[in-house]
Amino acid sequence: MPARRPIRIDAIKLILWTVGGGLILLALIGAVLTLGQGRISPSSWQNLVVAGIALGSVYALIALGYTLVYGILFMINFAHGEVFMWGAFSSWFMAAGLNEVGFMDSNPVFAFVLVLATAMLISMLVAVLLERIAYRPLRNAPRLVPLITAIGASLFLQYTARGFFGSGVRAFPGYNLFEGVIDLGFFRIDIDDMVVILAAIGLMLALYFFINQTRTGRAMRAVSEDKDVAAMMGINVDRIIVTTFAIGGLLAGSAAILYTLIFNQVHFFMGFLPGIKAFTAAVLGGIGNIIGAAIGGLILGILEQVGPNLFLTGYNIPSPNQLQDVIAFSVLVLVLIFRPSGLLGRKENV
Amino acid sequence: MTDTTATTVDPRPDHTGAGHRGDTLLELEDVHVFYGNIEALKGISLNVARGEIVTLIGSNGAGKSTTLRAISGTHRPRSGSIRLAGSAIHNLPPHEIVSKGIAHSPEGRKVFSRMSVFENLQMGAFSRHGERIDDDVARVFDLFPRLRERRSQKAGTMSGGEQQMLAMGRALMARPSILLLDEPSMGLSPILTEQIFKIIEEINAQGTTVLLVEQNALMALNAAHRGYVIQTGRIILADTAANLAANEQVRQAYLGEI
Amino acid sequence: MQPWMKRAAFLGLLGGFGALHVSLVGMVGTFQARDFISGIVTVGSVLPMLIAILVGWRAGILQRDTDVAPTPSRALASGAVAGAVVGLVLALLCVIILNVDVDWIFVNARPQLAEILLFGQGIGVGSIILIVGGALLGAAGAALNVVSGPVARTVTIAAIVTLLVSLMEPFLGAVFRNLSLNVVDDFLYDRGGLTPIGFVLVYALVAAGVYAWATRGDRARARVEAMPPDRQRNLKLGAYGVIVVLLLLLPLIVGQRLSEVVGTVGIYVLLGLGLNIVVGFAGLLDLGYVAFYAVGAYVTAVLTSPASPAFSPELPFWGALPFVIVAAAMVGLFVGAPVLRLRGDYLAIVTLGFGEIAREIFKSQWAQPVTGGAQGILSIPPPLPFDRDPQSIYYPILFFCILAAIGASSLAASRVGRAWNAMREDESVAEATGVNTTYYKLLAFGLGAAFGCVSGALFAAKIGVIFADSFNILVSINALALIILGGMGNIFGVVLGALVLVGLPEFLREFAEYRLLIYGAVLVIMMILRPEGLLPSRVRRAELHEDEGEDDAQYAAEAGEETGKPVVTT
Amino acid sequence: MTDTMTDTAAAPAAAEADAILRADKVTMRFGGLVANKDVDFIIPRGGIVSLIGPNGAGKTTFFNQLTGMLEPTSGDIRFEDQSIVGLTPHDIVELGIARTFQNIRLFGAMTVIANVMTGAHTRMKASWWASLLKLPAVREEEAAIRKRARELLRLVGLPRRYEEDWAKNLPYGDQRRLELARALASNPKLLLLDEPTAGMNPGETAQMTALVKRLRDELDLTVLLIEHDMKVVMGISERITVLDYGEVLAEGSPEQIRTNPRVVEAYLGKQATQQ
Repeated sequence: MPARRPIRIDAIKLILWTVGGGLILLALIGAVLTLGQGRISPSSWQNLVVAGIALGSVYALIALGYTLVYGILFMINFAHGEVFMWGAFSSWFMAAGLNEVGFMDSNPVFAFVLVLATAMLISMLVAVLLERIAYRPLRNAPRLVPLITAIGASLFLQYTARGFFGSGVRAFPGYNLFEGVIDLGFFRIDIDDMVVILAAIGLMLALYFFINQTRTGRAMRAVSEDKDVAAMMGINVDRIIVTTFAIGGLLAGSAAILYTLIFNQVHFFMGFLPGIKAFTAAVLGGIGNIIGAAIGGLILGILEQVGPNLFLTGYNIPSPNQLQDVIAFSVLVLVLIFRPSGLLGRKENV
Repeated sequence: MTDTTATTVDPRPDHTGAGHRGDTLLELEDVHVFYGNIEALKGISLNVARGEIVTLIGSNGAGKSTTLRAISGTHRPRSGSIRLAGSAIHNLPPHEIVSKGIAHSPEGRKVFSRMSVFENLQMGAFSRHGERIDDDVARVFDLFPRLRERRSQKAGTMSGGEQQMLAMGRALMARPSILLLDEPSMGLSPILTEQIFKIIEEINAQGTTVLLVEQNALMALNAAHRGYVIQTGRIILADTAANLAANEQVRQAYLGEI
Repeated sequence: MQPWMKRAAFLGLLGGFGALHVSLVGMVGTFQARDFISGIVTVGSVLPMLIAILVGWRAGILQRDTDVAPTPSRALASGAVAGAVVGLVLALLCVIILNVDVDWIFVNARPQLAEILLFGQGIGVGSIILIVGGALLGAAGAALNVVSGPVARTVTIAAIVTLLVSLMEPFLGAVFRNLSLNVVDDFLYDRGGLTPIGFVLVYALVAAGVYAWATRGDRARARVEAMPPDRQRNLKLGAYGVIVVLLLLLPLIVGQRLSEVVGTVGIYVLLGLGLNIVVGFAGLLDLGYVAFYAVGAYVTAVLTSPASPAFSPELPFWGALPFVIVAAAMVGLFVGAPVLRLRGDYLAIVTLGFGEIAREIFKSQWAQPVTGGAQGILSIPPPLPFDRDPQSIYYPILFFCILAAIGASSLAASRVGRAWNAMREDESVAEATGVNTTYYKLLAFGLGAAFGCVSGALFAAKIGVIFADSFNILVSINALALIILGGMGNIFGVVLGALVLVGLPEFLREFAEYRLLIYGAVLVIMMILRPEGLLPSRVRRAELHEDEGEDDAQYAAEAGEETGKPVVTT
Repeated sequence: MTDTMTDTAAAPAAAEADAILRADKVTMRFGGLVANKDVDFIIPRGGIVSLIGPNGAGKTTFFNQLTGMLEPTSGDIRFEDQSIVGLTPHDIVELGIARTFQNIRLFGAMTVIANVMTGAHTRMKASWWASLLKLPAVREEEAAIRKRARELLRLVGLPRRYEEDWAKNLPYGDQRRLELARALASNPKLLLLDEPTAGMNPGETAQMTALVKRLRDELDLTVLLIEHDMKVVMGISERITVLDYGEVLAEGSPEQIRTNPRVVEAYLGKQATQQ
């Protein structure tokens, strides 16, 4: 006798699916309306997509920092956006100094490398200090304690930068190296956008290789599964955790340079939004998953650039770009409703 | 911190002839361990000679696992000394203790479930920088033929018994001079428990010293040369396994004979 | 070099970095404007001094990390070394500032800073003062370890209280003047700090009080505890009565200008009480609490302001209040529903997202017809039909605060509070013992939202103008910081937290710029040293002092003293 | 599968007649992994029934389906003739099923008495607004529940002085008793015990076994337990079901199980039968 049982409807689930489905439907209708109006030219769309990919690459690099740390300590390093900001700030001083002495013009490639190295180094240093001072004493504390600490550390780093360097916006001296456009006739791309995208891809490949093919990478995976047992295998857990933070910092530092290539300015508050969005990207791709972070970053970057124009213009909403963060955060909420473990995340009780 | 470097001999009658195989390999002296303010070990002293199987029996909460964790450095003792082949190890971090030759197979198996069987064995050999490990893998596969079949399977998808085998095999990959086994029979069927104990004896016969913690006191005393009874953080009895198994109080308390 | 000296030098170096930080971040320079003891020490130079004392104190605790026998002379020497290193680091900073042009990087690294740090002397004499002074202060700090416990406590507490009394000059001075006690004001205060005589007097009084309590406090407490229960209750009721009377008279005591500040503190108390239900009781870390505050403010503004574009005729404040509460419940459900299944840290980020969404929408041109967009909404009427007078708005705020405090405390002690606690401890076990966790999460969000919305409504009515940008994440962080400082789950803790984190900076204008920096440091330090807050609730203390992880909790159970009866007797 | 049918058929028909809980072809899949396959299971009212099998045999998975923490992929579970599939855990507690956990899960930072009172949550009526206003009815209910919680603590043998202690500070054995008291506070008809004697020495185990029997008699309970200790299982149970690889391997009285050749071969081993 086949067992029969009544169908039960979960009211909450029903509401969520209605709201979520409704939002997606609205977005789709908006897109159709927008495209029907045809107010935005194909080349503008193309520019938006390229800009989105470039921005997305930056988000992806920051997202990797969240994902790596989360994979090992199961904590959201809320201050990671500030690690990024410190990298950007410090590199501004290097760039400004080099510019002052004329080195930027005389030897642009070497100058760029120096600026990049400064950003990566300082970001790494901040990340490592953060771990050592703020997080290590709380290794075994209940879950919310390190998160609150991270919020505190984030504020501290932000306002330290404000106190040290002032609250103004500083414009980044540009590199002549990456000026210009590649024009293939049917496709145009700014060289700096292309540098951003290629650099991000290269860094991500290097990281992927590192995690999967090296002894330290394997140790990182072991620590992420069980710290106690990893120690029993002869792994120096503290060192692996510091290494993880250091790698996250390096990537955030490089992201900072790529970000300044796009936006050309630094500011003490510049880490907050990219940080939150990169976290969103990490969740979107499945936190703890490296490829997921990359994909999540790209999707978010493109959505942010293309989304407001595509979904909102059709409804004749004034200045749709004001709402681009609303779209980014709505995506976060939608992902967590429909796929709490992210696109590539492993099934986990989120 | 008080440093007790005096070489006092354990006053307890544990060198009772028959069980004593060789020179002392591992020696704990007056080890105190705390969890917060709670004293979990209240001065444990014991020793293990080269080539022996020594078992530590006692009820849950007596401090058996804590003793093993103190030895492998995963929970540092507040005072007392632990020596391996004469040199103090109680101030070393766990990863250095492993490379000195102590491997710990933890309670509840704790295999790396997202890694393959082979990768788990690789992790076991982590402390041996860059050496070739093929021979050791082959040796583990000989001991546990089941693992050879599952070489590239993810460890998390295996049954409890297979995971226990993997945990033991992983610990052996460090080529330890002494193997700490925590509750290898936990959650296994009686039939598998018997198999595991046979393998423990085989490992020992191949030259590895074993310190075994078990709930299943009967099986443990059958396999071991000597045993210690631990209760509320103190060692209350130490004798040869045969004598312990014959001891009236032990029979009542741990073998369940009333 | 001896190991303990190395350690002292290392601690000194850490302290030196701290001193560098407060100097470069600009705190030393800004606080130079305020006197601690008028004509003698400014608050700006007290900061590095405090660091030297602190480092000296820590260096004086020898036995914790070294094998050295902790003799008094060695402790003092250790403290002196550490303090001297702090001075040395600052002296080096001055040398650099005076010789190299670094203010294009560190905006505060100007010669003025060096002048302050060197007490107006030249680099040579100044450096010697710095190093010797540092050593003396470090030794003084170390001396706290040498003298007996009650004495050390008395000295320390009296020093802290005196510093606070000095810092609160704008507040206390205004109170004295308001009560026509100008004599006291003139006697105690001068140029924004204590007079030398005032300093000695305050210090002596506080020290005497603390010492008396330290030596005889137990006896007093024992006497109260020995009383019959009904007398104890009377005593308690009497104490509450005095507090209530004081609260009612507060605006008259502090005067017009400070009532404004007291009102702000009250609004944050209300906000904290609401967030405390969500975070402290139910364990749901909500970083988007500002959304409720914003909704409350906007609903009030739209319904009551004649300048609001969307809604007329205007309602009075009390007429709008029911709508505010309905809106609160709806927003609470709207935020609560999607996050029901999320684990703690995800919940935090998603709620943060909600907060940002709310602000951006309120601010956008799209919502301008309702919310006024970036221009905000003006001329919101006050709740009581008088002028916009901080002394009269105080009473509605007080009313809601007391209501919320009583409500929250009776919920905490009920079936509902237990269900929340259980949920926070272990959600799936709570569910398995019969707690409908979905319902209780939504309830927590709903009630939290109601408190937050009312708080927002009062805020709107109090200042009369609202802009979307006043509702940024910092409001959420503010509220979170104050319940953490005070002690999560504890109602008095919320009040204390609001007084310290919201009240103090208001009295101390110079702080304003560094408020968030200090919050950040407070959050980190509290989490590391005292995660349960200043006034912890019993439950939270137990929970947060699980310094061993889950695994170890199990092993800790192993260590239970009387596990079973002795089964074998030797 | 056919073999198990014969074993089940051997079960006395009387037990079928008054079953408090009946599982019908319960199957649970996690992705490709089958944790339970076509499990048929009956608990007679007032009985003490055990579920045994090696780790990973699907015992805990099955348990979790009875308590609503998992929903079976297919099949039905009926408690007092009402299907409980798809109900939430708290609904099921309200219907009268309570449980304990294998690795003791108390509300560690709540007091002992608050733990038990939380157990009585479903038996209380105070709504949030009544609690907010502290209505007299709420106070009465609180007092009554507190009294009942004290009785339960006495019943499981926890001394009065523990009442205001944090649950996590209790000794191991007493934590197990407290967990039992918390489960009993919901006035269950069916009590599910997940390895109640895990980690106890033989003396404590004997006490716990006696306590379970006494509770069954005094409180009119039906008890289902998962156990590893064969001595406990054989000593306490009236019926035993053996799970292996997610399927029912055998079912019957302790004597039938002890002598069942398939159980001996797959689970008990020869040594066990010789004892």
